[in-house]
Amino acid sequence: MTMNRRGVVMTLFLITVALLPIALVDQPFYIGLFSRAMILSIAAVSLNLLLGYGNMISFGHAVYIGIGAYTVGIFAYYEIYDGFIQWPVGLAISAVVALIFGAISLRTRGVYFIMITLALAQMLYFLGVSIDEYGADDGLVIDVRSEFAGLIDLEEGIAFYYVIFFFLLLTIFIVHRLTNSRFGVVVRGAKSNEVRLRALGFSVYQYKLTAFVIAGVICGLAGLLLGNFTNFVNPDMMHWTRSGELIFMVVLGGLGSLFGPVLGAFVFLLLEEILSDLTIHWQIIFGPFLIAVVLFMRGGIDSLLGKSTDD
Amino acid sequence: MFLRTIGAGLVVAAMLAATTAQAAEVKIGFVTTLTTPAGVIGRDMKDAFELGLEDIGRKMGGLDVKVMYEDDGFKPEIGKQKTDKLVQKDDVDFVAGYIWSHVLLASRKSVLGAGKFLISSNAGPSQLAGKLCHKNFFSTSWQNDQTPMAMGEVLNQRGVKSLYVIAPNYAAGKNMVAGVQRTFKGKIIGKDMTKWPTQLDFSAELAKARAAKPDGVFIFYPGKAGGAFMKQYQQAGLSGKIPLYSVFTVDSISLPKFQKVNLSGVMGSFMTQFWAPDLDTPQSKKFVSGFKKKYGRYPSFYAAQTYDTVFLIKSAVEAVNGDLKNMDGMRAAMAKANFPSVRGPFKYGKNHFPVQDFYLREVVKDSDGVWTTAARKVVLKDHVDTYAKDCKM
Amino acid sequence: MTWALLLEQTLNGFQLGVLLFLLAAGLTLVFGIMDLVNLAHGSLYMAGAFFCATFTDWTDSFIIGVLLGLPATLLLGIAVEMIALRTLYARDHLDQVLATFGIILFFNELARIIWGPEGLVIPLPAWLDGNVEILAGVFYPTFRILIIAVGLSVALGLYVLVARTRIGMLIRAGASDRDMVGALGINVKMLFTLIFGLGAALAGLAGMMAGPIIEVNIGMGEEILILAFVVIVIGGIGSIRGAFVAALLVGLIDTMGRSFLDLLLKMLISGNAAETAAPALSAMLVYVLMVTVLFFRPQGLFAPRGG
Amino acid sequence: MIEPMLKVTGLVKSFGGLIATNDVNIDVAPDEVHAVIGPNGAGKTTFIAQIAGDLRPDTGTIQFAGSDITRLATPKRARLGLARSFQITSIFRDVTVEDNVAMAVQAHDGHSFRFWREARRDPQLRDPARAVLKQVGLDHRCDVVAGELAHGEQRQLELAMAIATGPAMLLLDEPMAGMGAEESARMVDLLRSLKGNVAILLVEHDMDAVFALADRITVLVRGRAIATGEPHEIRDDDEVRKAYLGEDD
Repeated sequence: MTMNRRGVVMTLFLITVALLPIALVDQPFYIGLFSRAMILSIAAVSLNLLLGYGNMISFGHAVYIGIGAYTVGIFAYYEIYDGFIQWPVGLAISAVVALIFGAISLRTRGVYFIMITLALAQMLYFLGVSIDEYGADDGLVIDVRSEFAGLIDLEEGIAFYYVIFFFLLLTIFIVHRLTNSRFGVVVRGAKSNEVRLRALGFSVYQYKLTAFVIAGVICGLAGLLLGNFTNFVNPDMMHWTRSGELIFMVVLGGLGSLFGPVLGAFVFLLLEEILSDLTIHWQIIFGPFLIAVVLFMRGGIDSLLGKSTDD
Repeated sequence: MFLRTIGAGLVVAAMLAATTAQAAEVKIGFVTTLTTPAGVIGRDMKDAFELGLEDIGRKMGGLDVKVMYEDDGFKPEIGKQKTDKLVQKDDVDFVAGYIWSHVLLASRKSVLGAGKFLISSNAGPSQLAGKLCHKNFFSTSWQNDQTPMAMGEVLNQRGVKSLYVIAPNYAAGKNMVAGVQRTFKGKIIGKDMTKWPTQLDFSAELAKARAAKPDGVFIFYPGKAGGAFMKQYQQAGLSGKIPLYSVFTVDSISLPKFQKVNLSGVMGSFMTQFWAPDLDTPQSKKFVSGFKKKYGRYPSFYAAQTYDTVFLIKSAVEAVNGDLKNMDGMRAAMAKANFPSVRGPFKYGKNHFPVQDFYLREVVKDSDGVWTTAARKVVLKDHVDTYAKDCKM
Repeated sequence: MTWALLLEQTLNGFQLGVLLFLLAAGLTLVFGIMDLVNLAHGSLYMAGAFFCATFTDWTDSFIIGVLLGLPATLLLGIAVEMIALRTLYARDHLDQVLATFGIILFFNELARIIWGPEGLVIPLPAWLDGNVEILAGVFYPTFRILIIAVGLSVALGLYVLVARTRIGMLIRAGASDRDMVGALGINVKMLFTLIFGLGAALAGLAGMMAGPIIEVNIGMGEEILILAFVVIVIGGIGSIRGAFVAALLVGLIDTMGRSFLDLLLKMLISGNAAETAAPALSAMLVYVLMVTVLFFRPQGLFAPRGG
Repeated sequence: MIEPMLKVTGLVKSFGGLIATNDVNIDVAPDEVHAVIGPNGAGKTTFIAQIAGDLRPDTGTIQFAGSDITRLATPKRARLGLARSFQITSIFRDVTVEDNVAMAVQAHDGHSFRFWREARRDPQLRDPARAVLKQVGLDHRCDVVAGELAHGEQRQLELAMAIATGPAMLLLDEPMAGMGAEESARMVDLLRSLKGNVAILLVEHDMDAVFALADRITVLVRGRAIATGEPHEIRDDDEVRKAYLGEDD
């Protein structure tokens, strides 16, 4: 990638994020805020794989955040804190659930797809609300964060920050490679012209399903991180409105752009934090802002950085 | 453009960092729900906290009091983030408030882990009363199970043999049902756990309750669902036929609305509570009249608990003469419950939940014709919650 | 279980069904004809309820409250369409979802500022507030009977409108082939605004019918909106008939689940497990229904557009 | 006689009361250009859709390269070597010309579950793509975004994509539609150059092109195949003249 305006901005952005803990060494609140923003960025980047590249408008993506977080929570409930157990299991469950949900929902398209993904996610939400053993809607307290044989201490805010930062970079890199691979070319083709793709001989369903599972696993990773970060998990994390927020982050940042969802997640969270401090009626500003973004800022924040060169 | 935003953020952050760390004041963070439909509860709490501060001249132990209110948006994650902000950025000495169990559970570690005091003005999840109890955590309300346990006793006393239970299917709802089951000696002949918080139409459940012909119906519906339930109970023609026993459903927030639509069925219905607006204690009288004068309405129990929160904190700060570094001193002072409470004198249990009386309350008209609740008698005396025994403190 | 209870629960299911139909009819038309995913439909439901509550308060009459509330919601709907939604027709669904979600936030907050956070109540006149004996020993709330009557009348009215009138012809044509309407030389903009206004008024009517039962609250729209979407997706987008059938289906299944699922489960599994599972299952039931229908018919039951 | 590449037997498809395809039998030899003509509404598009797999026939069978594909999904037919162009140009408009053809090469190549290596730098895709583009005369437009091509070029690109899948048979739905005379002539030349190497089923309105290219012609009227034969036979067929040639175009 040549250093165009977008490249410069993104590099500076990443350097800023990387150096933030040094600048804010006695401001753990901001480190926490940015940690959360990075975690949701990972989720948003994974959702972008579906929305932006594959034209699959999933309205249930937050479910994988819930799965990841619940994995940590349930293991912690049984006092198993080993991350080498927790994390692979969390990712595996995310993959299995995504495989099942994807297999069912990808039979439909358009709004039917939106609604079926929402419905499937709501089922898990209600499941979470109903299981008393795991706190029902009160959720589970995660008092001990995942342990990695002493290699890294997630209880340490700044160390955790850099772990999240690492996974964010890794996610971006993976999605970058993926979308430019042979596989990615097919998935993007499905967004552009699915009929043509089928006529060429691609069984689009398989490719979409694979993308759906990959996105689910990455989002499950975000869930593992979020559960650890929040020290808590409850079904709210899977509610459809949370999936809606993720969608908004992606669109705000720029559909189908590599870094867009990261910017979207950061702006969304900062805006939420700043506006809600300003007035309890902050949603009367936030609502029209949403509308304005859709109407006047097609392509999201990413489009402000010039024409897309991601292809 | 975005970089500029980030840059500006960093500058602001740096400035904020510079302005912290001066301690001529008591800083209190107050987390409640100010947006969403539940914001009406948060408003009552905020109003009560403000009233309490005015009543003490906004001073505690010679220090000025500074309060920062934060809205949790009814979401655990947001509640935690706001709590983090209060603890880490604003460096408050006390964090109080919390309507919802899940918000409190999510925020708990942020406060206690930082060595600050956490005071719940409402939420009372069993975890915090039992296994997760903490030396720096105090409640000015009750543990979830206690109020329905009192109701179970009421049902026994009133000779109810068969009971139909309707409550929302979430943690607090299940706690309430478990609580009433713990003391009720009759038979529960039917139980419906409804979808929460979205279900507001109870036609199917009411039809089942009617068909079951119980001696009484027990419900728990806080907030707007309570209004909906009471209305439908009357429309279905059940008021007056099957006595209705409720907890946390009929309160000063819902009663004005009931009165407006002349929901006469609610008159004379029974509930249990640790407090009532007509309770004959000096602090309660002062609080209720002050609240009515300032805000023109009856305070809810949420408000009463919050009012107590102010005085609990004040007792701690005064005990150490404003030396906010003296955590041990403040903790010891609070554990004595040595402050004027709306509920009268009480003690703290070892889990720092109040050991207190619970009253049977009835909906009545006051001298001005306004619908309110009145305490009838003590049902449970100096009641210790069930989970205190699990608290290793 | 007695027959009387079964009858009563059937009526309850019916009542929920027609209420959902009032909401879903407008939603499916707007969706089918303008291809607009309008999440803000729930805001119109809320607006109708708030208007009705306010007018009822001013005039002391629920009936006048409804009669004034209907045109008010209609006008609000038309205003929303002309100001915000018109430009969204050409956009993809994602844009529409977000922009209309923004409208929800805006209206919720506006309602909070105007009416306060505690919500409103709608008092009913005495003749509607009680209940009647529909069969020996079976009492049913009068107002719920009214809801059923209103819902069925609207369904009949819509049927006549769609099947027998010129506007109805255009609506049908629009639902099956959008471009055709333009080709007929119709003022499409006008037609769209009109249809949207109609849908808004129906949503408002649903809010007015629900208001006296559940109270009028901020955010009441979103909760039922998802159900309405489930209905139109099951019914097939753009199909009024589908919306009607699906609404009744959802209403009945939801009510029956709440009524009898615990009994059913207790026959299969232990009492304790049944008590935990029944509420969870009944909460999921409509979603299970939708997923099942879409699994076998990915276009819903009555999709107007073939293939 | 050699085995036909495509053999359609007794194909019937109706929509409600309307019979769009009425007992059609057709076969295409491996080296043959077989044209299907007919007036508007004759059911040509429906016919093509059934062969491509977009529509399921009510009755009848479709055999391709010796196997029965009547119930096979579109992508599987494509993988057996049935490539097509659409009546309305169907390309990936937002990527370059070369990317379009590379995707077709990839479809033929069959290794699409590769997640890591960058597809754009894969010589196994790019080299064949350029070769095909050269063959159709678009090699000078490789790096242009496909949506920005002229109409005629887009049709050429679509044909290039079909060729790049290494097909045994091309299914061409009005490839000359909307083209100027010069563009048509170039397309005819291009198709002629393919003739003999691949079976072609050609649906076309441009009669000059049809008679220039086709080995055999089938005339479809109201869903029925009323005649099949060599161009001169069709030209002289009274029934065809009456039903079609005299009236249309």
